[in-house]
Amino acid sequence: MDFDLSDEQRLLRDNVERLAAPTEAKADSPAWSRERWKQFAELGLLALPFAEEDGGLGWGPVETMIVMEAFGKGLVREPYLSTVVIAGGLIRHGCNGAARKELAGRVASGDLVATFAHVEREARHALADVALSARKTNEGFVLDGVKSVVPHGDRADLLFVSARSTGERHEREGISLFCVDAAAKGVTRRAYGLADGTPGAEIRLDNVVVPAGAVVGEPGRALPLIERVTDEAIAALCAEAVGVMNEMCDMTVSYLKTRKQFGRPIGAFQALQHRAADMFIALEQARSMAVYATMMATDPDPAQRSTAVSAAKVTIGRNGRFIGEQAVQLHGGIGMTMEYRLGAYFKRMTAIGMLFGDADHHLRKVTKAGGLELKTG
Amino acid sequence: MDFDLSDEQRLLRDNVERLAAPTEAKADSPAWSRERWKQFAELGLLALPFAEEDGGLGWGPVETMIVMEAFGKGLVREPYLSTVVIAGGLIRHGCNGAARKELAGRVASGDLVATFAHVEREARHALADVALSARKTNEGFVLDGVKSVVPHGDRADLLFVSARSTGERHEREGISLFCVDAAAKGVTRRAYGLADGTPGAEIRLDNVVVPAGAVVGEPGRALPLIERVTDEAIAALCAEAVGVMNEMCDMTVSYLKTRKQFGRPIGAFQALQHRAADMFIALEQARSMAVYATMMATDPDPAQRSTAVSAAKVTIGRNGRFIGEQAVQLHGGIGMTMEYRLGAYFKRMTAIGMLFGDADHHLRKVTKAGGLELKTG
Amino acid sequence: MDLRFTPEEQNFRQEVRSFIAGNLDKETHASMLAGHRPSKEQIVAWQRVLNKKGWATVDWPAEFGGTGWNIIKRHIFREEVQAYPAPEPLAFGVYMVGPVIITFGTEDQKRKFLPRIANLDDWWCQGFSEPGSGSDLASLKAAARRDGDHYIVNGQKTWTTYAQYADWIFCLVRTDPQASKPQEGISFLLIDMKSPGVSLRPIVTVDGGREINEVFFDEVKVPVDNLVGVENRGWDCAKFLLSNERVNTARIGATKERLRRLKKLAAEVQESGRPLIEDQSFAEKLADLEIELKALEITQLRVLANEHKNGKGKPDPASSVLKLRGTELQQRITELTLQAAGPHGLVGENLDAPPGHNEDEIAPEWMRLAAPTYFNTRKVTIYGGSNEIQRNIIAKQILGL
Amino acid sequence: MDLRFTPEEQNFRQEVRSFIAGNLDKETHASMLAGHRPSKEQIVAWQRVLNKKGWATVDWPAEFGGTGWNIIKRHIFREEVQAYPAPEPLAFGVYMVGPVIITFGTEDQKRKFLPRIANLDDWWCQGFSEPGSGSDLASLKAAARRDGDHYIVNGQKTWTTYAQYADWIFCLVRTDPQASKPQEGISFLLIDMKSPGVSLRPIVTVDGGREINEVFFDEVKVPVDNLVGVENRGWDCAKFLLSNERVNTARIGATKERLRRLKKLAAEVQESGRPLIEDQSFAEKLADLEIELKALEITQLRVLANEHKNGKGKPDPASSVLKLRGTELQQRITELTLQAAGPHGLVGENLDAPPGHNEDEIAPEWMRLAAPTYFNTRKVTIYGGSNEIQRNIIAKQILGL
Repeated sequence: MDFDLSDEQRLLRDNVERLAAPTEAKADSPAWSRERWKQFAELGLLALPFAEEDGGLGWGPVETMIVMEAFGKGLVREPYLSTVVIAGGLIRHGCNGAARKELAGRVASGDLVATFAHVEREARHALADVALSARKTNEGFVLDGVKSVVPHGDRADLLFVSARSTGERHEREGISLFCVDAAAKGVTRRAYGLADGTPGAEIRLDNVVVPAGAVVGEPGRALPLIERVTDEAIAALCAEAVGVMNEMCDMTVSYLKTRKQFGRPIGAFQALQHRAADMFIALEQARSMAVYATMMATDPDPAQRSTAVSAAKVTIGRNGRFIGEQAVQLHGGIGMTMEYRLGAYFKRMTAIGMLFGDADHHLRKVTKAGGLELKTG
Repeated sequence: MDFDLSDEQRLLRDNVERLAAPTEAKADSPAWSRERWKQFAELGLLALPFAEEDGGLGWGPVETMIVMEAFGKGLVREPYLSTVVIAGGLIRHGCNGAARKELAGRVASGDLVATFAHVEREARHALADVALSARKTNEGFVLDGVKSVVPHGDRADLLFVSARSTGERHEREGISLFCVDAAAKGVTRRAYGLADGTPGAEIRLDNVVVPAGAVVGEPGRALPLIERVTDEAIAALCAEAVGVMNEMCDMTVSYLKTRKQFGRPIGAFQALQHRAADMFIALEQARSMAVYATMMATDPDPAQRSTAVSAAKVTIGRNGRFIGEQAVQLHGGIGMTMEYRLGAYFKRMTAIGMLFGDADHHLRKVTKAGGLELKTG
Repeated sequence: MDLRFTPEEQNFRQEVRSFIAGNLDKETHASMLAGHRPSKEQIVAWQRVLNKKGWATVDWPAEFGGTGWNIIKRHIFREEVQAYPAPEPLAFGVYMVGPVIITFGTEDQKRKFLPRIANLDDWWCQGFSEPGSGSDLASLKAAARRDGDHYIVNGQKTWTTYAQYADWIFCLVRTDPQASKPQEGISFLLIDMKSPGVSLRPIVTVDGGREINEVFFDEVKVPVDNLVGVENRGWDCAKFLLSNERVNTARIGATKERLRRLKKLAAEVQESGRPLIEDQSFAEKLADLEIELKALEITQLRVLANEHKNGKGKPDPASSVLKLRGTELQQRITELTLQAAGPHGLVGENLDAPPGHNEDEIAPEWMRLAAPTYFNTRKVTIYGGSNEIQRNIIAKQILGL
Repeated sequence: MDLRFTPEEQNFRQEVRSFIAGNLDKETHASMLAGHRPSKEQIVAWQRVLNKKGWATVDWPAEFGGTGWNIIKRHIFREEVQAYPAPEPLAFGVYMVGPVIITFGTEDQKRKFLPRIANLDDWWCQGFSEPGSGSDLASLKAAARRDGDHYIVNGQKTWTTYAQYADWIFCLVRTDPQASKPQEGISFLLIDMKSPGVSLRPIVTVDGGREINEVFFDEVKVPVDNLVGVENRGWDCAKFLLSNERVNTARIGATKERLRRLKKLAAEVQESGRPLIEDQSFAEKLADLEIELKALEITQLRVLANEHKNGKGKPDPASSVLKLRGTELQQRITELTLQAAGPHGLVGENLDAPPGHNEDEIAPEWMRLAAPTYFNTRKVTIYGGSNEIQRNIIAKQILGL
């Protein structure tokens, strides 16, 4: 066991933090730029998780954690999670041979923005609840249905779409995963801003024809792949959350030191000091669980992996809400305004809490799994 | 709607508060005295809920609330709840004619201490979980089994014993209620102090023969009666709890004003002020729910009555625990000692929280009932 | 002591409910049910309906247009309006400046302003907070100097709700900078928003809505007749007003309505084929809220009964309990509503978007409003004296710490 | 960064576990499993077993009998002892006064005391708190005046755990009443409990147990050789000791063991024919605790790793997080255990009752111990610097407020 970063990891962290440093300007503009995306590519960030044989850096979850935490601190809006972590994960674990290498290369170069279109209108957080239909034809499949709340679905070039090729809604078997060109005939998308200002879209597939080669992984058996990548995504999201919480705590502490009421900095009031202490505790506990999720996201046992990641999401969801709400409360009115950057962080934290299932959803998962291992060691 | 006490009620409150005023001595000695019990009788407290035709005062739940709150403040250990509220309730709602009048008279005079022996070893909080057997004979019944955690079961003269005359454990039907002389052949009891220092006992009935006339209410259909009286008991317990919480809050506030650390009273520290404010809020909310339980405990609709009383027990259980724990915490070490009276209140509050089901048990009940009515009015 | 509503009280409740049902504009009702704030026009129209009936200012003394109802009836009336839901009479006029004018104002002020407040001919807004004076209200800097028959006002107010609609603003201004205590040099002034030198800057809140504003005063001339009460004694008016506000911010009727709606929605939303409300953990959270709300409702009745007994104008510090718990429950419901919305709660929307607009196919309106409403409702524990300030009040004024 | 235990670490864990299993007295183990505190005799016997193996003082520097294990191994060792559960080495000696003597003491003191601490030949207790000095430790009044080769000590200490067993007490005493700051006139003295003038008064706690005492000093002669560190600089020793204590009071291994046991009990206890653990709400509370505990475990490893990196003797203020959350979790488990006990949790019992005595038929031992353990565990958020003091430390030393 070893908590130290290697020299390489330290360098990575410093570089990313510099690139992602929060600026006043950024909090106001939720848009992201292809320009900065190219900078990420130049730094190698977009190649980070891919195997060296596929042209990547072959780095692992710890490096992803480092990047995501810095992105959280800087409120980075670029589609890193969607494209590199999630689509990247589907590519790494789902695609074979030449296809994998080709897609990895296009992501790494910054040419390809990809996202995962999975959530459906009625599904809530249940990953197996897939109704979008995949009808088999001689040449391949015809996809028909609607996906919603697709992060960065507005501008993504490539969509990974989950669909039901056999079986009933809710069944674990019968889900297939497809790689679909966003410009394909029959794909329409309706862009809107998500609650935290990041871009999203509803994506409609009207009899979209895809070749047999568009299937990712095993047809009808995509759920384990989806679960695996979702767990990796949650671990990365936990790291982003820690960055967001960290920044909110820092903002709050410095506001407490500068804002004066009743003739002294409000940070001199003990009740507010204790609140700040509770925020700090919540942050440290969240940080520990993000580390835990990072460590467990690649665990070979899917049950252990999922339970651990869910446990982290519980902590992140709760502590993130606590820190966000208290940060707004301690700032008072100013914390409620668009002009001050705290609000954007608070909204991002709220969105993170909802993405891939809220704290209660994951607590239920942990409970159903019989809890966390209490064995020592 | 009217929150004012009548002149008579005010007089009652003043009298009982005087009689039950907490003294340093009392907190140390959990025992109760027949002497004080006689004083209660003289003041009419033991005749309070019985009908005038039965020699009682014909007073209602509001008067019981007044008495119980004062008893809570004074940490009264006499068996008022067991004898007057619970046994009294079984007598009032379960016994007929001459038997009712006779028992009411004996309770009112202070000659008879009675209690309800209901809980069994495996039953936890489920009222219908009765296994103690009542075997029908030509002359009456033979009772066989064990009741445990019987409050004041050590010295009670008369026992109301629930037993199963037909059906299986857990079934609502088949439960009968018996009036059993504690001195009857085959009754043995083992006295012990409950966790809060009040007396309790395990009571064993080995083939205890009772006449047919010992049945209270309808044979095999005693559960609704038991539920009704239990709800009345919970309402009374809620009032006692308010008295206990009130006293803990008062003790804590005055400790905060007198205890000095860092050169000033610890009540000058804002974090502790806010804690005390939260205790006050918890107390006021609990007081409101005790009033609500009092109002609803005699509601003719059993479902509404039970749900409302359970809701009150949830609040009492949670807020009582919060106030008790914080009172100990704010007192520091001294709050942990037997020498200081806070500890006895804290323990009583803990016991109240457990009696008749804890907060979670009652929250589950409210939830299963579909919640509280949200209709206005 | 009898805690049941009397048959007369129950009849009265029915009467109020029927009146609202028969007179409230359907569109207003539908829009509020969906979770939208009523628009200016909707608020004005409804208050005029109420005023015509004599119900716009039920808490005022009968001589000024109050109904003379006792405390219980007034409670029932307010609860019914909130729970229907219908717009409430504009608080800044009816609950804030109106009672201040009645209690501290001159006969002229009463004649001039009260009927127009009741009929919402004048839209009022509140000029208390300043950028440097939030919780520490008495440190305010906006100043008025006497110049003949006028005060000349300079300074800035902030967090002014609906200033963009307002005809008048009531302000705390410093009239004696030399006063020995900061509370002592403050006066309570009524200022016409059309006066030269008054300007606004909107503040957009995190939910994307435009509710609040900064208000600037640059050499604004205010007739001395617009002083309420005694010069330099405006703090008395402020304390009186703030204590009223605490009772109002509990909004128990409105919370009941939101909770009832949430319960209904949670029965409709499904996860893996099972309604959300059948999840024990979620159902227990709802039951918990209902219990807390019941406790607060009775606490409110107790506070009101107490105020009634102790006579008017004597603010009960226990009203801080109502403000604290009431606002916490409001927030809690928005959190659970957001949770109920699930992933589609991410389909955020501007709270000021017109109701029922065409995003409906992406997600139902209530889901789209869940996140912005959650964001917006963070304000309730901040304004009207933050909940930290309320805890100070309880500790100091009730517990004597 | 690699957060997995290495195979070597896992082997080490096995080695520790096997050693405990093979050497711990069965009766001691059974009694602790049931929820009893180990007796004096059990603690002494086990620490001597550990000492023989060289494991009584694993955190001490190797030259004084430490094992030289790295931070991870020491963590594993402590966790295994707590989780088995086995008695821990007596904290007052091994974790408190021992490290103080090692860091601040003379060669003579080290030679004289350390081996006897390791072997528990001397039972130590702690003389810090006084009736008037709890959170405000520096206001202590017990005084020592110099008289030739001796100090003469007068005053009173309180909350002294197990003073009734103690051979020695380490005390903070005031040696310079004229010092400009209260912290500056304090010294750290070692006092033989058999010295004339030392007397005890037991304090019975709410759980009915006798753990703590008042200790009185009446003209007690203490050789100046028993001063640790510099006269009037005892505060340095105290700060050093308190910071160590914060890390120790987290007791994560022990909490794991209690939680694992509670889970087992909740699977056995039934209500209406259904095991308690199948109640979603109770099961979620357990899962919640497990998650909190996991987070704290990793936080503890991070704090330890950090201390390791920054060098010893530099207390990490983040240890306050461990104390705070660790003690809160300990309390939470006793609450849930009491809840699991149900009505039979009312069958209270004195915590010091002998294990397995004959009340078994009334209710199982764990149910009888549930209430007194809940009562007793209230102490953990009070002692070792109350949790309010820990929040002050975080706010001031970490956040700079």
